[in-house]
Amino acid sequence: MMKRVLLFAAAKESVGQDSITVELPDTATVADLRKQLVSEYPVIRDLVARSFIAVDQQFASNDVLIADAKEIALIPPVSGG
Amino acid sequence: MMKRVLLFAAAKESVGQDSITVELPDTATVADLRKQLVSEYPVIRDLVARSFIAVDQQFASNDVLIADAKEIALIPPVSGG
Amino acid sequence: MVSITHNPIDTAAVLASVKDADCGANVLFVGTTRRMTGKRETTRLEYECYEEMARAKMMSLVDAARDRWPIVKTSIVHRVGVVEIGEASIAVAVSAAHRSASFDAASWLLERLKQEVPVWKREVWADGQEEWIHPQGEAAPVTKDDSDRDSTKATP
Amino acid sequence: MVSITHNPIDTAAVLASVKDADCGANVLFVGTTRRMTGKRETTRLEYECYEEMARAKMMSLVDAARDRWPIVKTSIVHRVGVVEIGEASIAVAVSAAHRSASFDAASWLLERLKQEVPVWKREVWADGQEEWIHPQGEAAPVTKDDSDRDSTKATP
Repeated sequence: MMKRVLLFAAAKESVGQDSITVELPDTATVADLRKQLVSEYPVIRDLVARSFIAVDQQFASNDVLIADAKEIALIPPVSGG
Repeated sequence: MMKRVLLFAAAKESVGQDSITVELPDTATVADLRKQLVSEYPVIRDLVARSFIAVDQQFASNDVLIADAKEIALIPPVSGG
Repeated sequence: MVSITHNPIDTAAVLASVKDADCGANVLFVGTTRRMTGKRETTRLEYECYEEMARAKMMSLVDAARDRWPIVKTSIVHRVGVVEIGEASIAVAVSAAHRSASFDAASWLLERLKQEVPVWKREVWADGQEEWIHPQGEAAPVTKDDSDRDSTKATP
Repeated sequence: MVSITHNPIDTAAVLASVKDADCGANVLFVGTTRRMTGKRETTRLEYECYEEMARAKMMSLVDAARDRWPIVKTSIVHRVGVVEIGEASIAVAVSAAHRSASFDAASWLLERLKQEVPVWKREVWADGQEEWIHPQGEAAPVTKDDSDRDSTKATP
């Protein structure tokens, strides 16, 4: 399956796009997504390690399956306020 | 000596005046002033027991001499804010 | 800025008075006349103060807060006279580089002000009763030596 | 009221939005762009957010605060885009009957917001450098089960 991942802040800047699309098996989890992101975009390796993955606007732990996800985002450490 | 004491809030209301003048020996302390106030104005007896005495706009403990005081006030428990 | 006023408090002006380019954290507290106390309804409050001493006490609280926290600017405005439901009787504003100092100092200033500054409120209840509020309990200690208590002294 | 805006924040309106006759204690926090960080000077900040999620997160923080404290009304407004020195990037207002709830809830909301709400700032320094700020250290835990850590997972 193809999954689009929204990028923000330093991740968006490093990749030069506001989203990227990765191909994953249908059984892929958040952990698999992280590995695929790092493998295809080594420039954000360190940032991915420090980021959360949001699935449908909820922070998702590594074991969550993403097949049904409508919207996935990479959430680097936040600095609002 | 004659000393004028400023009254506020319930003390002013109970006595019906915004100040009272009491006669005291020159060696009088804040404690002596308290006793004299209660003796002359029994209507504020309970309130005096719960009040501070301010001497020249500073809270004064019972042993302070009041001969040099320029301004004395009875400060019932405050409720500002 | 420390002041006592008979007029409505311009809370936006109080906040603006602590603005500083080196402060990222601005806290404004506004105390207003509350309608209900439990099931009892208030019609209005009336505040009175010992003005010179109240102003001096507020200034010394500001100095004390500046000694305790790295705050930059502080304003306290207390209104006296009639304060209707929803109107402000007090505004305290504090600015600092970081928010913990602003929050802690503002909260502490309110706490001390309510114990030490000679301002009193008269509660006018909707049931027709009226009373000066003189809280029982813990009062601010006058000196370190509290030993010679007697019945005519304030209970600390 | 929870909102994200590209325009300057009307802080007086944020305070007014929590006004309530049954609340005596109103706390407004305003976070502004600070000029100095230590000896380093900031020219401006630029904020970006994941808007739908940021709004949802802020609303859930407001709900959580209402569960923890007897607060009545709460507003959070976050500005995005360029925020110049002295301008507000965030305003949080809370009203309650009594001041401890207002202070505690406002302070807690800021704390959580800075850890959980997907908003990021880019610092534009006076020395010409520019950088997205992604704080190191403690991040909000995603789930109760943090056992399967690996190098591609956020360090909690």
